[in-house]
Amino acid sequence: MTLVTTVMGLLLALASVGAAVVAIRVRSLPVAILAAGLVSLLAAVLFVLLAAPDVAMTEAAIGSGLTTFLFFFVLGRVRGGGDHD
Amino acid sequence: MVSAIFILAIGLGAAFLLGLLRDTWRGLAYALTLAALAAMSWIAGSWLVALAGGLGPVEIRTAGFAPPFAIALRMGLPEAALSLLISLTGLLSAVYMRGTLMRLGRRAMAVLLIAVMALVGIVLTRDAFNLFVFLELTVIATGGLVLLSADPRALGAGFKYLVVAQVISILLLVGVIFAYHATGSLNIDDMAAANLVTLKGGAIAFFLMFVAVVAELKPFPANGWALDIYESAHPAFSAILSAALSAAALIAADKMLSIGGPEWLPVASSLGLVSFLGANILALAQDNDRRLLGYSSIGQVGLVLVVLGQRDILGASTPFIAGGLLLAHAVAKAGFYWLSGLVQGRSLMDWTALRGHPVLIFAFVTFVALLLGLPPFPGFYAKWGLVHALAADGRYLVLGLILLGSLIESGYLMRWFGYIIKRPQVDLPPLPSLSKRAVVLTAVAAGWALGWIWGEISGYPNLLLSIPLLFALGFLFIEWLPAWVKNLVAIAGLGAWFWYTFPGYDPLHLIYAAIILVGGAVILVASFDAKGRRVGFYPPAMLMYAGLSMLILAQDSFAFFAAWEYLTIGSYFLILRGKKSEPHALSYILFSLGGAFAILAGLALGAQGVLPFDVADLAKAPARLAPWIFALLAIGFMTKTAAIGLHIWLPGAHAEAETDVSPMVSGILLKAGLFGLTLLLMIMGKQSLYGIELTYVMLWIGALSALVGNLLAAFQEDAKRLLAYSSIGQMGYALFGLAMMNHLGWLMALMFVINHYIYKSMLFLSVGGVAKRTGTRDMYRMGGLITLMPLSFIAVLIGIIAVSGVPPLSGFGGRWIFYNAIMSSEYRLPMVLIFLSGPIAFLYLFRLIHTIFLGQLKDEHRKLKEAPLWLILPQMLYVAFLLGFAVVPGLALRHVDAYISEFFPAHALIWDDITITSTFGYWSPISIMVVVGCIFAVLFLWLLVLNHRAQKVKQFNIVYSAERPFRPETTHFAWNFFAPYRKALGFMTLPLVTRFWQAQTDLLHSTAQVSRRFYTGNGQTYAVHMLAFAVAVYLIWMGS
Amino acid sequence: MTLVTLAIATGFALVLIGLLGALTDRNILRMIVAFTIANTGVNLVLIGVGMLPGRTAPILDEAVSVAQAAARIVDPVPQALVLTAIVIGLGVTALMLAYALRLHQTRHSLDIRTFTELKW
Amino acid sequence: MIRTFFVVLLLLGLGAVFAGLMVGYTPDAELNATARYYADNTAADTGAANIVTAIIVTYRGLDTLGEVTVLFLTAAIVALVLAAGREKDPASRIAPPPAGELLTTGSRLLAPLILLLGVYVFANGHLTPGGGFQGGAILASAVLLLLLTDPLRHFGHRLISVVESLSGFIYVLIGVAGVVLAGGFLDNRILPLGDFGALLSAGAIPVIYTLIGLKVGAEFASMLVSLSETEEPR
Repeated sequence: MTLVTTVMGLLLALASVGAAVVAIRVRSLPVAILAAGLVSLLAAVLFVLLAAPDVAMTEAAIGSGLTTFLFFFVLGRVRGGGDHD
Repeated sequence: MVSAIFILAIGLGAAFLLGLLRDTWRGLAYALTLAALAAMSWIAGSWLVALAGGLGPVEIRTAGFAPPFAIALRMGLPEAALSLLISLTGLLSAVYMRGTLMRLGRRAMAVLLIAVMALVGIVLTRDAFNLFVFLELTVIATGGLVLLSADPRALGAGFKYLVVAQVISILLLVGVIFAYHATGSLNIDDMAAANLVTLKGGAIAFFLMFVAVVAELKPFPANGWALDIYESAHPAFSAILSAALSAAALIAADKMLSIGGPEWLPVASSLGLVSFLGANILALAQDNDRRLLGYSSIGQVGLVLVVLGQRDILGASTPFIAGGLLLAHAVAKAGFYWLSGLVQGRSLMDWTALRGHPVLIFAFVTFVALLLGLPPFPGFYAKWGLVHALAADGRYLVLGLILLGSLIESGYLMRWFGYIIKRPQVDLPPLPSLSKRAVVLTAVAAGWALGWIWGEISGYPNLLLSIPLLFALGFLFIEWLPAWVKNLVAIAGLGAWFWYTFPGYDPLHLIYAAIILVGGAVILVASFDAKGRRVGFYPPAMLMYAGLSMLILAQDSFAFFAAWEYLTIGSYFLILRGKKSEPHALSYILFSLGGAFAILAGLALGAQGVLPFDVADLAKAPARLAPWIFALLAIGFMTKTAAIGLHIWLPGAHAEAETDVSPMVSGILLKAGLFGLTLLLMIMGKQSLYGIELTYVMLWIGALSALVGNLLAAFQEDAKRLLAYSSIGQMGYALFGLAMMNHLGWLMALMFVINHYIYKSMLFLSVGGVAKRTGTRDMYRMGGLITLMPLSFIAVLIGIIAVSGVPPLSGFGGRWIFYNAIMSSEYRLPMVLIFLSGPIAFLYLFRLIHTIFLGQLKDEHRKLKEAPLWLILPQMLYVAFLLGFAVVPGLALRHVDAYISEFFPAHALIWDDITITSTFGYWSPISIMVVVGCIFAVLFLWLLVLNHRAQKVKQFNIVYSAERPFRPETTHFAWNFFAPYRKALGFMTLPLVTRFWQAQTDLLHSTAQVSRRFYTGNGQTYAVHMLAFAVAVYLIWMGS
Repeated sequence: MTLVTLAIATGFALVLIGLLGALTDRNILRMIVAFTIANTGVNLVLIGVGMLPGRTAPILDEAVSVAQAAARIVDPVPQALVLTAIVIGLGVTALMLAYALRLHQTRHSLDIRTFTELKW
Repeated sequence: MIRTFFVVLLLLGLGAVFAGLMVGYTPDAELNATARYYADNTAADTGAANIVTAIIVTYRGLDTLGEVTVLFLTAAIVALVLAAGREKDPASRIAPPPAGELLTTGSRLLAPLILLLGVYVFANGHLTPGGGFQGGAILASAVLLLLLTDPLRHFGHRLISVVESLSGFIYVLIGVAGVVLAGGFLDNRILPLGDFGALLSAGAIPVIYTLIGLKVGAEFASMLVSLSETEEPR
């Protein structure tokens, strides 16, 4: 049990760090937003492992869900408007 | 009493209620907003009253559980005061922003309410995470309120702020959680009790929390974002930001420091000092009013942080000092920002619009005085306490830097005031909005009220309640009366005060009292000449007189210093009234304040923390410090007497002043410096520093002042400048006499005090009268006025006879004593200088008669009349007095001589009827009068005999031919009169001193210009600054 | 390495990565994205600090009775704090996004260097 | 590039600070005093089974009120910010292509279910994981779904605003009731604690959490609606 969770935790940690790096390095903004959402989602899973179900729910609903939507809303309004990429 | 939690509940509840209103019911929404803010203020105010009445601090539990299990708030005296400050600022700003709020609707009002609520929350909470929540609320509300501005650039500024706030909140959260882990509590008091910084991992956790909270103080240099907001936000919001947010952030920093313990106090002090100095230097280079005020805010907050960091020595007086500085800053800065909303342009010069609006000018002056800590405002009491504590504990570096920063701050604020009064007025009148003006005036009233409160709790007699000051302030309320009525009141006031205080003076003080009060009244006779209402003259003039008269009555150092500040400020405003006096008034006030700070530091060193401190106890100063105290005080007093090296302010200030002001600032004001020196030497005697006797140094300074002052006077073309330079020389004589430290030297100095008052006042009045009639002060533009202005001529003639010290007038008496004094002392070399400067005085004095009254009458002056009666009248009084004094000098001097004998028994004079005998000879005024009269008569007859052969020079008989002179004045025979001497002695008149001081200010300004480039305007860069600030603090902390 | 230190280390890594992005990328929207990553990292650190190895969620039910609670559950306080922090983070993000939108509307640029008209 | 290098250097410095924290950190073996108090007394004090909920709603209720206020504030400011840039005439907005029939029908069916789920989540907050914030977010997602299918749908600003404000106001009133009737601001014992574990128990917690859920849902919805009503780039 402990070993399993630790290995899972390790994988999740690596994945979230990887997703974070992708989010700040990738050229495409939508991909960056999705990657950031993924970081949040992976963190939510980690929260479950860390015995924090309340936080996990909130992070999943707000951190990865709602925030990502907000980003896309705004992205839709500014697309093509002088983005330097 | 209503629980303090209701301050928060009302703010929030009203904000939520606003959402229920229809968007169109804006009037109702606005009324609700005001009502909520008023209710919050009322609750905070009622707590303040109760707590000030002796109630202890009250803990407010939420959720019904004890901390740390639930969040606790605390309402103590500081909390109540700051809550009231915050909610009142919010209320007034809401009144001020009525138009904007009505335009933007209920949402904007809700944001404002929540911002105020959150700021009060920061003040009240005792929970670290709750502090974070309220800070975030503040950040977000700030992000919203920035948008109230009409300035489109505010949008960018708001975004920059949010970026930086993100970095701050990350640091804070990480710090809070590790602090919780280390102590098992989120309660700030628990963290402090558990000694967080000593726990494992606790120190870094504390560091993160501390640096995040300090970042909310917008410390220099990690504060570019804050300045952008100050510059672009709605002024009423900038007022909240500067007054309320600063207050809240400071109390948050204070809470952090209570956790950090003594180890972190020096860190706080250093950060505060860097902020205070850096921000004030950068403010020097600003032209935008709101940005300048922003820098000033950051500086002031830095100063309060220094105070919090010095709590280990300030102890129980910390709230009094920090509170004094903070509240003064808050009221002044809020007032300034509100005022800036009335001014329509954003350049400093656009504030010239205030000219012609005395009430607004008064508001401006009040705010400046609040900021600079001038009496009777709280900052004065606070700085006084702070400086004394620092001096007593030997923290000289902190002390010096604080005074330096204050001086820089006064530099740009006073410069700004000079612009307002003197620069060409812009064509954008201040907004007429009544409600906005009412808000500004509320701040003014609050400032004065705070002054009164701080006076009441200071433990000293309340400065605001002293009769001379009240009398001076009273003139503010009768400004609408015609000048002659006010003049009568002023003269009556001076006379009455003299009569009232007369019995209390010893002979020495009596001399000064007579000069200030009686002499002041005589000069005021000349003021009857002014027409109209002469707005802005009497309040500062009477403030100066109040300061002077309080100075000579002062027993303890506090009263003495307060009086010194009054006379400095009053005279500054007076000098600024002159036509082209702006730069001179500025250099006057800067030198004076610099000198005042030297005096303050000297007194503080002397007191060694024991307050109140009798000035006479300076004699008991510890031997290690005594010479330093002496040097500081002497420098301070010598800035007022314009000793050489500190003299560059005087010529411009005295020459450019109005006709009746010149005698006041020359004849009377300079005596304040001499009075201080007299006291100093009387109390402290001879001191030596590193083997050099300081009185000997002063002797040299006196001699050099006399020589250089006289020499410079000889080369002037401007008659009033000539008289001004001559004052430097005369003060040099007096300084020399005092520094001789013997009986005759002192007698001579006091003789100079009287003589200088009389003849300098007289000469300034007569020359001023001439200048008034001719429209110029350049002597080469005058000539031949003897027949047109005979009375002025007589006054000048008598005056220069008196100055030059030739028999028979009182000047000779002075010289006689003087030469006796020199003979009795052992300093030969400076003596030679003094002797040398005597003949030079003849050179310039001669010109006053020769160039103005003799020679050819100018064509354009043919129809001139004698100077106005009101100017002539006091001159004639002086003439009479000079003659009388010449005959019976013993009238005044006798008592002084006896008085001085108490200190210097040797070489006393023998007063035998009217003949005076010294060890070297005797002086019989009557015989001299007779002898000189005979000589004069003989010479006069001789002249009459010869005169019939004199050639009458024709108007156009000039020696130039066929050549048009390059400049017209070069044709005048009296122009550059002493050119040959200039060749020989010119090296002594090089403006070395001016260049030295100029180089200092240039250095400061170029530093400011270069370092402001640091603020690139890029929000990301600001976030990097923030991070760099945190890392730098970490590295410094690790290093120490 | 235990799960707790792993979580904290990951959290710190995310904070640093997020800050790196936020402080180097010129695009406003990408800065905001980077800040959300940093915020997630902070949340992870908070929860990690409150974790006690081998314990369960702070909810009293059949599995965890009141009497056992003190020995069985993890520290609930950081969880409560993180809940608050997440919501506040969302608030700030939304606000920054709205700002970004308006900035873009006024200047048609998302480059932070565009908005330097206030300086010095 | 110099700048990136400098930032990396600074972050290394910050990393050193964090490393210092990690070195000084050892996980507790036992709960600290505060947490232990909550573990032992939450049930008796508040009647809530979910200790996190008890802390959020009661013990640290002031934080939560602040948190709700953050959202309220954000919603208001987002509306303010965007209102400034919005064209007055909504008709001038360019209509985006209509959503597909499937999506439209699906969302109409789903929306009520999602709303119900949201209500469930916040009403049970004191018993199970989840609560007002999560439930509120779920409520908002229903609104989001409707917005996605019909971008021009006119949402009742008034309704959202009234729900938002009223729930906030009542929240404050309950807090004040705590001062008057019980031990302090936001004390949940103004209502009977009831049977431990029942839906209607734990004093005011379910009420407050419901209010929070409604409020948060309304606030998120208001933000989304504000954002969706901004004009398209020209």
